[in-house]
Amino acid sequence: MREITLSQAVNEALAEEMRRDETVFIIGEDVAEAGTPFKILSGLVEEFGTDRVVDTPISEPGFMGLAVGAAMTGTRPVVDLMFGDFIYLIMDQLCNQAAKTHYMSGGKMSAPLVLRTNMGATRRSAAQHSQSLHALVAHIPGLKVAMPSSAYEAKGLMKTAIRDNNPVVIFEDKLMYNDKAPVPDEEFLIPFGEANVKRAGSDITLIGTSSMVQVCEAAAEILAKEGIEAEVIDPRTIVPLDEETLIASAKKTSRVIVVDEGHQSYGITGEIAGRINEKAFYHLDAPVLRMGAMDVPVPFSPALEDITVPTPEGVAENARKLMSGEMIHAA
Amino acid sequence: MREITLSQAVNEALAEEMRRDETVFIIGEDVAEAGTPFKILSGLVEEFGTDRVVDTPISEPGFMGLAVGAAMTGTRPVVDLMFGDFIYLIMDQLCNQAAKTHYMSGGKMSAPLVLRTNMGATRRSAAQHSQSLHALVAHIPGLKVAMPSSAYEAKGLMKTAIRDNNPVVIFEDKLMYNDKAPVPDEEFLIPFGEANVKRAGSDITLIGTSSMVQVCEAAAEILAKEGIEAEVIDPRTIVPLDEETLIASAKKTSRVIVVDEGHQSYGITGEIAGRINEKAFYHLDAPVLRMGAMDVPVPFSPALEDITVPTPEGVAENARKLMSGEMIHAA
Amino acid sequence: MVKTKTNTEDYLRMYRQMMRIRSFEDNANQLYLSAKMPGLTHMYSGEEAVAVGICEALKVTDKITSTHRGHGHCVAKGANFKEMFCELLGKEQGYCRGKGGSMHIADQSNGNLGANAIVGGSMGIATGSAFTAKLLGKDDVTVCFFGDGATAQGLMYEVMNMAALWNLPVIYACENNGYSEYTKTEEIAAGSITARAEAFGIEAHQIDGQDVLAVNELTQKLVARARKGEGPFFMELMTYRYHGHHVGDINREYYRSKEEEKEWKENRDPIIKFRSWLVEQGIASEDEIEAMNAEIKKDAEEAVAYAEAAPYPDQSEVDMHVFTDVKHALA
Amino acid sequence: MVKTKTNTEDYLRMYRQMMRIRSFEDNANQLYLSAKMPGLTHMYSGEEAVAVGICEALKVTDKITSTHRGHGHCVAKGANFKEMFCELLGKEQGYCRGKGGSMHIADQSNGNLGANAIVGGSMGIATGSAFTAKLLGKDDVTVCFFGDGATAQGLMYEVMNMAALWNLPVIYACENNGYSEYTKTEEIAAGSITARAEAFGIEAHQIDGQDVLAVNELTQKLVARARKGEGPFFMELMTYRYHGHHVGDINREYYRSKEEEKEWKENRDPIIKFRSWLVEQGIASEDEIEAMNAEIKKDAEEAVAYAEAAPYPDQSEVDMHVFTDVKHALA
Ligand SMILES: Cc1ncc(C[n+]2csc(CCOP(=O)(O)OP(=O)(O)O)c2C)c(N)n1
Ligand SMILES: Cc1ncc(C[n+]2csc(CCOP(=O)(O)OP(=O)(O)O)c2C)c(N)n1
Ligand SMILES: [Mg+2]
Ligand SMILES: [Mg+2]
Repeated sequence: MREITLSQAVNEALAEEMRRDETVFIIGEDVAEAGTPFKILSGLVEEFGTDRVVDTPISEPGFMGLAVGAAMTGTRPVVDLMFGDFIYLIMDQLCNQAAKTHYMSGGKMSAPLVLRTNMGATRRSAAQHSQSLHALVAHIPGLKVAMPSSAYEAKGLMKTAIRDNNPVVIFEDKLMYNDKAPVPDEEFLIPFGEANVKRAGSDITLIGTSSMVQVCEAAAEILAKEGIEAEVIDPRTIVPLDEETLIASAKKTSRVIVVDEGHQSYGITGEIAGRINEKAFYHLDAPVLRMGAMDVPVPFSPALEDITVPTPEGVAENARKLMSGEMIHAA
Repeated sequence: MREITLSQAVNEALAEEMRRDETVFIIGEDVAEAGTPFKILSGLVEEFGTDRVVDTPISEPGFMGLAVGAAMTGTRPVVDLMFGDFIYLIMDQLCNQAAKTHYMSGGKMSAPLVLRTNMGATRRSAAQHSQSLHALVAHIPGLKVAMPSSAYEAKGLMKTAIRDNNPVVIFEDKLMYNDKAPVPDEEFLIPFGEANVKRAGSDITLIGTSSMVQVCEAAAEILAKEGIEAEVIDPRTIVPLDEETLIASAKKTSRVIVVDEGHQSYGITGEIAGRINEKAFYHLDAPVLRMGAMDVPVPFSPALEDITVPTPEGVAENARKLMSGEMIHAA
Repeated sequence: MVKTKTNTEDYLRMYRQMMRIRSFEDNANQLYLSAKMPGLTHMYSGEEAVAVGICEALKVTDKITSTHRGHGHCVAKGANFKEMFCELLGKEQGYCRGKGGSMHIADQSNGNLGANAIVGGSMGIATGSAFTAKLLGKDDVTVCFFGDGATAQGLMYEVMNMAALWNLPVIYACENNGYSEYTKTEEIAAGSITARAEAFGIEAHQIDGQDVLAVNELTQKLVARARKGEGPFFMELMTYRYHGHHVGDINREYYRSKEEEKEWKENRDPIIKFRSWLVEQGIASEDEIEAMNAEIKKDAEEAVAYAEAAPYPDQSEVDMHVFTDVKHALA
Repeated sequence: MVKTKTNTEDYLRMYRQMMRIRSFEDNANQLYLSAKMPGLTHMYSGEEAVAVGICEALKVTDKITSTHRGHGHCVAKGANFKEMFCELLGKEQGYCRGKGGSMHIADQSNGNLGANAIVGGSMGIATGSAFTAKLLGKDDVTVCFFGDGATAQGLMYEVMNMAALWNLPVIYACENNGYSEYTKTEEIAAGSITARAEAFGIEAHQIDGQDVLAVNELTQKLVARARKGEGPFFMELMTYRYHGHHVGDINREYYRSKEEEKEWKENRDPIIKFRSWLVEQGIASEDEIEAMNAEIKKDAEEAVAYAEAAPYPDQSEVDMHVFTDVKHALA
């Protein structure tokens, strides 16, 4: 199968959906001629014109609000939020308006829009351009949240998101934009709420989101050399969450680590671990371990930044401890 | 001891701290003559004048940002955010600016401010005036988060918050403003990070935040009649979190329910349950159960709203199940 | 006053619609005072000429966005009493199945995209609705209603900028009733409201909001021009609210005088003024008007009775409409 | 040009400061091109007369807030090369101990409250700093630097309104360099920028930002008036950035022409212009100027060498400075 980058995958997904449905449009800063600072959208304005690839002023709350109104009245906006860190600016329009439109209207109105944004540290972009803030939106009823882990997922989830009649937030890891993966030539969609078992294993379950899937796979490689067979699972969407697959794996392996790049405290690992603990408790040989990013703002200095996020070695080390029955964290 | 309402407690705390430190000021909508729509601040403008009790235009991001700058330059703002639901509007100033100032400056600057806001449903205020959004800010490193459960805590935590050199967010339950509790005449402070064991018990631990402490206490009453002795714990601050007390209790009782009024999914119960599961796992007879508000926008209709939040009966019922060894949720 | 419609029917409909709003509000207020209405509500009485003058210049497919003070807009855009009262009481037959309530009432069948409990919260939505019209080549115009207080929300400037850059068919209608909550407009708005719009290159008009014909005439002109792509426009409509900020705001002498209220009610009432004009012009006799009033009153009372007797939504609805594609989100 | 300071020293310091900025940026750019600098940075070259003209009218205790393009402001407000380069390289001796980096560089000892990576993010902070001065009765003035692109952020209008209502001693300094990222200002800013400030009753001036004396003269006047409580003020300074949006933005013909760049660099360079004036006026000879330039160049190169050799912060610093009162947040 041909290999394309995650950027190209997103670009293809958007182009295909824009061809299929002329109510789809893209809105955000420097999305047209510039094709975004990450050059993800290159070529789209040439094909679809500036009516459908719309450069905005630097008004995140404004264009997010505009997208909500546009979605409510018959179009399908794809909002481009240049950095995930700017999500704080649009929370009201996203969470008070878009997320609640369908419910507050008793099912009569809806806001079918996609918010495309990113996440991920270790790019030396410092505290306001490096955050992974998916936990904030996953908490709000009415929003779906997708976290693609490769070009393949980036394409399939984006196409599904655009066709979904609800507001969907997609977090792309900005460090993976140039990473290649096999992506079919033919059209495909990835349904929401279906986790992907990336690697089968019987000793321990490693659940990773976004780029942490790769971290888990690398950890699994390390562990395999030591005779530990790790199962690696990518939930792909955290809302809806495919509890069933996660719990089945937990019951099978009886040991679980959840790895995510958001801050650990009050982040998404708590929910995933919580559900597994609740529903697979009597099958577990050890507590579900959680590994998130450190609870510190992302430091600029390379000497500090790299140690704030989970690594394959760190995951492998914790896996070993769990396997050896060590009571990690136990006082 | 005299009893005063939670409103009065907040009012007293502010008045005392404003007398003690003239750099303390209050800023928000209709805080002066009107004393807020909840009439919490009545009398303060008369004592401290409009320079220190500052009515603003309806510009939440603006006055939150102003408070950050004021705090950075030598004052101690207490920001009044009329409804907790408006926190979405100020997330950038709170989370990108205030929370990160100290860290990004390598410890050279700080933003000692208090954000006073509220939470709580069942007031028929519908989806945009009823949310309990403390999970969003608890996730952001650099912010402390307090959740008073009575007039006593409201006073003691507020005074501590004002003296703290970090940004602190306080969520008051708007349904408790008129609830009375004993509050000493003498000055007192409640340190952050110290949970309060409201009721001792040996059979099961009920951890509740804000008004859910009362719900847990009421559940404990019901259970006591049935011979089940519940321990009720109020963490008082969720950042910092007094893990030690919670874990010690979990080890003692071996059964835990965490009750909170935020939406359950990706809310704070996941973190609290996660830490207990990790650190008391081998002492637990059952998984830590989590009870949050339903994962739905808050409906207006009284027929629907009341069933979205945890109740004493619901907590007692789950406690009974845990006690009887029923494998709740277990597939 | 200027004759803008030669059609008697049009004049009578304007009168009728103003009277229907007044009547609706009298009943809503009564429901509150007799503790039959859950929560609070904000009365539109006194401002009828604004909503009616504007909405009578619109087609059914034209859109409006409304505010927390939204009953007037809803009636003026064509809504029925029964569904409205049902909504205010949280009943299943309400426009939003009781899930929205007064602050979220919407009637998408008549182009009312909904009230909004976030001050200024619908400015993006209105602008987005106009964006849809432009993108899809429809000639629909959107009117964005908001209060003087909402001019303090930064969102307004963000969306006005985009609307101006892209010539969107949107009319920003600022209902300047002199107050936001308990604060006079001059205390929270520096400079000039119309100049703010003009600074973005938007044609702005200040107009007497108590004169339904003047409002209607201006709106007709602006709507016609907006349909041709000459938008956006801005209107500042000088008006007054007769009741408190909300129904519970009874003692208001501390922020405005009884004399001021009396002056507006007695000498500037939009309904009284228009009624005398109708009689003077021989368009309707006093008897005809009284008959109309009586009929409206009866309609309103019947609708109230209907709504009081109507059933609440079934509790199973609580997790419906969270997502469009999931019947019960929590099942 | 108008003579605004009769003091030779002042003129020479202005020249020196402009030259220091240019020299700093040349070295920073070089560090990037030779892959020695982590992440990206935004060059201030071309805009020196703005920062210097303004900051030379300020006292040390006056405050400024800066932007993502902040090196110029930092130097102009009095910072040292060594601590600045150390910060850019993430070293422990940096102004922020390497935690902030280029986009968060701050120097509170000289009143620089910091660069900001959120466009417009510091407008609230600047206004709050001015609020502090007023509340505490200090005569400090705060200057808020921001770009033309930042005028699209709603926050600006919110804080200008409050500053105008309360006569705060703040000067909003809009550096209009014709572009925000890859977009021309006229494509993202409708109407007139100065008119927007005027609409809030704020005195606004548009001025040639390449003329350091003109900038300095105007600023001196406005600062003096602001100290007396006659603020706020607004300045739109017409300027140009010589480099790309950031150091990596090399091929920029698609959004601006080489001719345009050449015209500004050759005919409107603030340093060349001021240098000839100094020579013409007999304030400095060519030789003296060359000597000054050489000295500055040497300083900068030494500082770079120093910073390159300087140590990174110890990894144990990673969880320091999250909170003021906790040495290690994760210990
Ligand atoms: C963002 C936000 N801030 C504050 C409030 C509380 N609030 C509700 S109505 C109101 C006053 C609004 O004034 P105005 O816009 O003039 O409308 P009016 O009530 O006069 O019709 C305020 C402050 C809110 N609902 N939303
Ligand atoms: C809120 C926010 N939106 C977008 C960005 C990305 N961004 C960084 S600089 C910039 C352009 C800023 O333009 P302007 O304010 O004119 O400043 P200039 O770069 O021209 O100095 C943009 C869009 C950001 N950092 N913050
Ligand atoms: Mg008003
Ligand atoms: Mg610019």
